[in-house]
Amino acid sequence: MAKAQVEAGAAGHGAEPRGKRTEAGEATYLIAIAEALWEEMERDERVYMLGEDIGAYGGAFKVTEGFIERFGDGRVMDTPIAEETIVGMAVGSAMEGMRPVAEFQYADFMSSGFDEITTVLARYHYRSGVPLPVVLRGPSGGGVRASSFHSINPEPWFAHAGGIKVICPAFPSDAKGLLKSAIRDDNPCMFLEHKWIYRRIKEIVPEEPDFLVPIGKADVKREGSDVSIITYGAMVHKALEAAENLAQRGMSAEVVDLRTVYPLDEDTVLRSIEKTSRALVLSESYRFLGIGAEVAATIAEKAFEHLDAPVERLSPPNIPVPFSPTLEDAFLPGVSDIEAAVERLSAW
Amino acid sequence: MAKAQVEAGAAGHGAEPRGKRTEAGEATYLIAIAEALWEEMERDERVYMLGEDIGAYGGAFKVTEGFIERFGDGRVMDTPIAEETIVGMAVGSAMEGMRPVAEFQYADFMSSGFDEITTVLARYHYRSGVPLPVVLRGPSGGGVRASSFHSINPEPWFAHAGGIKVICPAFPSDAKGLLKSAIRDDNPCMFLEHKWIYRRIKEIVPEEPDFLVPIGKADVKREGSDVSIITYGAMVHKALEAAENLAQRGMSAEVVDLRTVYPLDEDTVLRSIEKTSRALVLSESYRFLGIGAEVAATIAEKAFEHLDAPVERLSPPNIPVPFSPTLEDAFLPGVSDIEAAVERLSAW
Amino acid sequence: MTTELRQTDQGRPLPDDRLKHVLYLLRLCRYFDERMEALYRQGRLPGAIYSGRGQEGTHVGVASALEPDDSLFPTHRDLSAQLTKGLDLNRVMAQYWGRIDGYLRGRDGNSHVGDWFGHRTFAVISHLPIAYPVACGAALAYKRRGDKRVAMAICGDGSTSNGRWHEAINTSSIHRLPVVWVVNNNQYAYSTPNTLEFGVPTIAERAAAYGIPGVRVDGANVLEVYAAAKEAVDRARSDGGPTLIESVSLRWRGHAGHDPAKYMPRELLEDHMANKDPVKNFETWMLAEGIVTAGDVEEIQKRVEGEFEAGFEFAQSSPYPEPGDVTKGLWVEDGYWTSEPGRGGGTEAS
Amino acid sequence: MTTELRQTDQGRPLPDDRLKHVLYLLRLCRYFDERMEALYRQGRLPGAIYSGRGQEGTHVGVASALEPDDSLFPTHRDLSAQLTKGLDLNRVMAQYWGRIDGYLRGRDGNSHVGDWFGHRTFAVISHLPIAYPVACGAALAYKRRGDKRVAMAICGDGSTSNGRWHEAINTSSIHRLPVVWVVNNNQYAYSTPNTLEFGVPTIAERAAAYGIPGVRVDGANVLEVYAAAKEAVDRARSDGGPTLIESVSLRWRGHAGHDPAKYMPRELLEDHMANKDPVKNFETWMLAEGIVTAGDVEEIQKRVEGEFEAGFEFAQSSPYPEPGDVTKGLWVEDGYWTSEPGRGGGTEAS
Ligand SMILES: Cc1ncc(C[n+]2csc(CCOP(=O)(O)OP(=O)(O)O)c2C)c(N)n1
Ligand SMILES: Cc1ncc(C[n+]2csc(CCOP(=O)(O)OP(=O)(O)O)c2C)c(N)n1
Ligand SMILES: [Mg+2]
Ligand SMILES: [Mg+2]
Repeated sequence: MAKAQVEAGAAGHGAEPRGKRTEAGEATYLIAIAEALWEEMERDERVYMLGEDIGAYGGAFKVTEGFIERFGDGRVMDTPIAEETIVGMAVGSAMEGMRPVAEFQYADFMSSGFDEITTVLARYHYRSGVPLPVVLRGPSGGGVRASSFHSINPEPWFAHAGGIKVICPAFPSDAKGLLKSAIRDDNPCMFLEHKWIYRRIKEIVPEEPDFLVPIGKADVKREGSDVSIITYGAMVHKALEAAENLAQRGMSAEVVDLRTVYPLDEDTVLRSIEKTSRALVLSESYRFLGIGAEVAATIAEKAFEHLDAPVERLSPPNIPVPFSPTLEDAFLPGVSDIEAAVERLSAW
Repeated sequence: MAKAQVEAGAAGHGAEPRGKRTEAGEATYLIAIAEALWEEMERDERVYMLGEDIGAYGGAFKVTEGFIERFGDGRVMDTPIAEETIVGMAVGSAMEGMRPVAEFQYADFMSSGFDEITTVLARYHYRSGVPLPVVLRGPSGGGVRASSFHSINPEPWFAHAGGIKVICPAFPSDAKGLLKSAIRDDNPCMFLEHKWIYRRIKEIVPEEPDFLVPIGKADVKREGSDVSIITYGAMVHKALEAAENLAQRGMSAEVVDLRTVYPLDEDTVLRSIEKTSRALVLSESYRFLGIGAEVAATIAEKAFEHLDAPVERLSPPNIPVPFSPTLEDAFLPGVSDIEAAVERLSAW
Repeated sequence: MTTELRQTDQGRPLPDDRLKHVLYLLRLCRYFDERMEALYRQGRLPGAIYSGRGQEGTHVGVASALEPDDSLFPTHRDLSAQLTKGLDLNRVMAQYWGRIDGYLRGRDGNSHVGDWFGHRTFAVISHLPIAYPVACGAALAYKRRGDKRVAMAICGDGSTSNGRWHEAINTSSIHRLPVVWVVNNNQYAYSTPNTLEFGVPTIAERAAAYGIPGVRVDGANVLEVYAAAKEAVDRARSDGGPTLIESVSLRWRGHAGHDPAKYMPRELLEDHMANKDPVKNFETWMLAEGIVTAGDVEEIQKRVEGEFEAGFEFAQSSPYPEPGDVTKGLWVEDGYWTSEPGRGGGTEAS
Repeated sequence: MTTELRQTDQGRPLPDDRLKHVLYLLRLCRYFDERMEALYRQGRLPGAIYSGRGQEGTHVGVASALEPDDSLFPTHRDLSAQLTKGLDLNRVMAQYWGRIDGYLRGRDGNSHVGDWFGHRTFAVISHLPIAYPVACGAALAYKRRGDKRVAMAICGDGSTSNGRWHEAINTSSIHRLPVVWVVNNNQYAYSTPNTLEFGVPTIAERAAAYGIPGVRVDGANVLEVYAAAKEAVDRARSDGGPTLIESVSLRWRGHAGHDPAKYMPRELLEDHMANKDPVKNFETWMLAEGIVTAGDVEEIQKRVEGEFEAGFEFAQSSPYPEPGDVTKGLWVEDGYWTSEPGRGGGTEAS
């Protein structure tokens, strides 16, 4: 089980240069991501980055601060506001043997590059055999009062595209190890960083240059016996908090962190259900055809005999993420919603 | 239960002018769609059409043949190859009180207008209260040897957008009544025509100008007692064929045609499961996060106590639709696959 | 297809009372911008701010050329244009604080505001420049119905690199739609300078690629901006088709409240603040022309400050939306937007 | 930034053997196009066909200017350019019939072909012009690595209305990428004429909006096309940045096999077929220059017909893909594309 700590302050927007770990050696999720990028850029000169304002400015969230000074504008490329072309350029350069990592200023703007992502990037290898080692990364998710166009969880759209691995880490170590794996992977990968986590969560993160976390493997972040909470991203932290509260009341919830939402690690999920016989599928993506739909359907299909209660889904309604605190709080699943759902399931 | 007949010949690409019913009064699915458009254009002058080659040419599938002669190029507007702008124009004109019906040459090219569809069209009313009576229509689906870029089932992407009703009719009458409802609806609607059905299926279609089929209501196309097959689009016809074959062998399958995939008619689905206790969810969209995932998850969540077997999903794998007949046949669920699945479920 | 830097029009293109209104708007937008930034820095303003300071000449100038029935499709940077179009400051400020009396009932924040039913402004969407094609559609409706109305869309220099910009202008040119395309060239897209956005000296000259007139104006001169916009609006209204207007200024502040804009050369900024201040320029002219006295200006400033205070109070005392309403109004048939909204209990700050 | 209609270059821009090869290619592409249409009409060819007839001057001309290492990003209409780049007719035809020996192993059909590892051609994707941005990326790789290589992308006139067209050209201009942008202006996009696609007389003049050279050439004259392409390729190769080439011709057939193209004025087509036939034009010139004799031409034609027959036979006798392989090769680690493919049983027609 990973050790994590929730910072008191809000995420804010201030700069925080790469590599600034705490004295104890802890790294935030953001720093862990910057480290992964830095190390892979050092390791393999085919790796380069492109995106809006990632150069001198260091990126909207300052993930790439300091990179252009070290690697130059040939490998840290500021692009125009042209997302279709950012993706297309990544693809074309990958076809010629480079290993692009494209930053989207917000994951929301991945919809502006949707056609190149789903029509070219996701399908090209299946049709023609040309490997496309492309990583698309960007900050996703809500909870930071950024409203509809800066809070999206686009993972269901891209997980349905077929040919792109979709990664949604919740912890700094996982983020670092998975991003390094994604950059080394010969297939297209989408790496969705959760902006609520960026500066809130820190932990001791491995420093070995070959520290990798495998893509497509879930991780049990807390063992439990009564109910399995299957989740990913920021919701992992909500689930862990709920599990802690539930433990005080004598209930034992297991928290499975998917880490990769596509391909899905069915084995780990099913093993957990075999143990607990009860599943709460928790996802920050909209309920209708959100990641939870696939997880719930898979459990229903493959763990039917083990289930002692219906598979329950907890996720936001199918509406744009609203701005006002009262609305966003009502929109997002909260810790108490999770506790209530676990209690309902336990009572079945 | 709807009466339908499968034509012998292939779909082909030849022109077939609007309104050409058979002597017995039967209309193909394509003719039924053309009738709906024509009648609504006649009824309400705010209704207009825009799209590529829909004017003098009559559209790639000849759905709008004859329209420009009757309604003029002010109401039948040929656009440049600019899908983002087709959608944007539809939105802007709807904001000013018009009722646009935009044709995509193939539903595949909806991904080229994805951002305007999901970011503007799907969210604008929730945020601002401005009604957007926009219909986006286009030919979807495979089985006609048209390969990856002319065979897509994009409904999961758009059903996950939240603010767009997504309609996938299987029969001429449903197509006509649902398209008329969509044009009269004050919300954005996506109307996905299945190109395999266009000229293959015909039936007697009502001629009353106010013949409407409600959006969001499923329809039981064949009653049965052993297993429910929940499906939509071209797969309805495969399911009916399978059900017929199964009946010969003494098995009774119920076929539920969703007709609208979002919002989902949970009541009709759940009623069917209550009756049969066994669910086969059949969908032409990719398995992973395809429409089947949502249907299966819903059944697992809300009909748990009624289930005597796991909810089984049958759908194509998450790969681009391949061209070669051997591959496309292996890709698409076939009648025998459906029969085998029903038999598996019955044996549980 | 003229592309020229217009000289300041020394005549009086508008009646004096309208000129005074322009001065009021410039002062209002400037004051609003400064005060909101101060509140943001004090941690008293939630969400984001996108300063339009230094670009008021562009925003007030172009929007002043529109009639009430004309529509405006702005971006995050263009709140001053929306205020010019007539939006109520109280409701705008209620939006910033996420309150139910905001134009979008708390569903969106900051300058992502709009008032379609009232002042015909499109509720801003972040994705750039996603409202350009939508403006085409409004213009199409006017043209088809023979309405003598015009749509105007604004976006920034950086947004011109995006495909939608090209598609919308191209389509408007083919169908000679009554639309005015404005580019607020404030020389930066976030941290990205013009040279990394396009490979030509000016944006206005790109109008030639669409067979429409293109004009480049000095955003520091609100009258020059207004004159160009008026000509374009008149042309569109009389079925003369679209126009592209590039108005050049500088973004005086960072991209958003959190950005110190260290990438911007100090001298450039200082030059603009000293010599290209659209508010000061216009005020000086108004005083020189004797249209206003120093006393009038003071009065205007007082009015502006009063309105800001009132707006602030209004926003603070407006309740939050009812949490239970969060799912309402996705569909028209929910009736949420045609009924009184639920007002969710107490306020935070007042 | 020249935009001019080039005169036929009466000199010999290529050695005779290469000129003969050009004639062979023109004849091959023409014959292929005619025979495939005939097979389609007889119901003997599955899927779709997109005729490039009448545009061989454009396709053979531009692709002849590329070196083997240069990359080509074509569309559905540009098979002749891919054949010029060197694709094997046998494997192309196996693709049309959905067989395992097609370049894409039966996974795609018709002209949606490509041979990246061999002849550096991008496997065509329908969405227009989706390969333009991808060509930017290949060119970026060349530039970053200092490779003296060039990327060339082709699309049609109608595709220039799309946002991707603008984005890609704009980006290539900013970064002076070694890329050549070709527009095959065959005067129609499906049924849509130029006048409904853009509001300017020529596409080449739009190059000015990107600060790059634009040139308009006569697609009926393969040498003129070649000369313009060669100049552009050389410029790109020597770090001179991108060029836009508009090559004007006419689409002689319908958009695809099913389209009788009734919307096209008869006289326009007749004029082009009589006077602007790029194959006939070049052949006449070759005969007049004495580079080939009538006998040589006959021999070329024989060779072409023989190759077509052989391709047809090859395609018919190539097996279908193994149905069980349908899910393989989505991921690189499947190893499907680096191993021998399963060959699924008997053939249909032979
Ligand atoms: C499609 C898209 N990509 C990225 C962004 C993120 N973004 C917000 S504002 C901005 C810069 C915009 O520059 P410009 O168009 O010049 O407008 P300005 O902010 O200078 O007024 C960027 C990149 C966006 N809003 N939309
Ligand atoms: C984004 C997109 N929209 C629509 C289509 C459907 N479509 C295929 S070819 C074509 C016409 C293309 O015209 P043009 O670019 O002139 O090329 P041509 O076929 O004349 O060579 C259209 C609209 C498409 N392929 N891609
Ligand atoms: Mg700017
Ligand atoms: Mg064309």
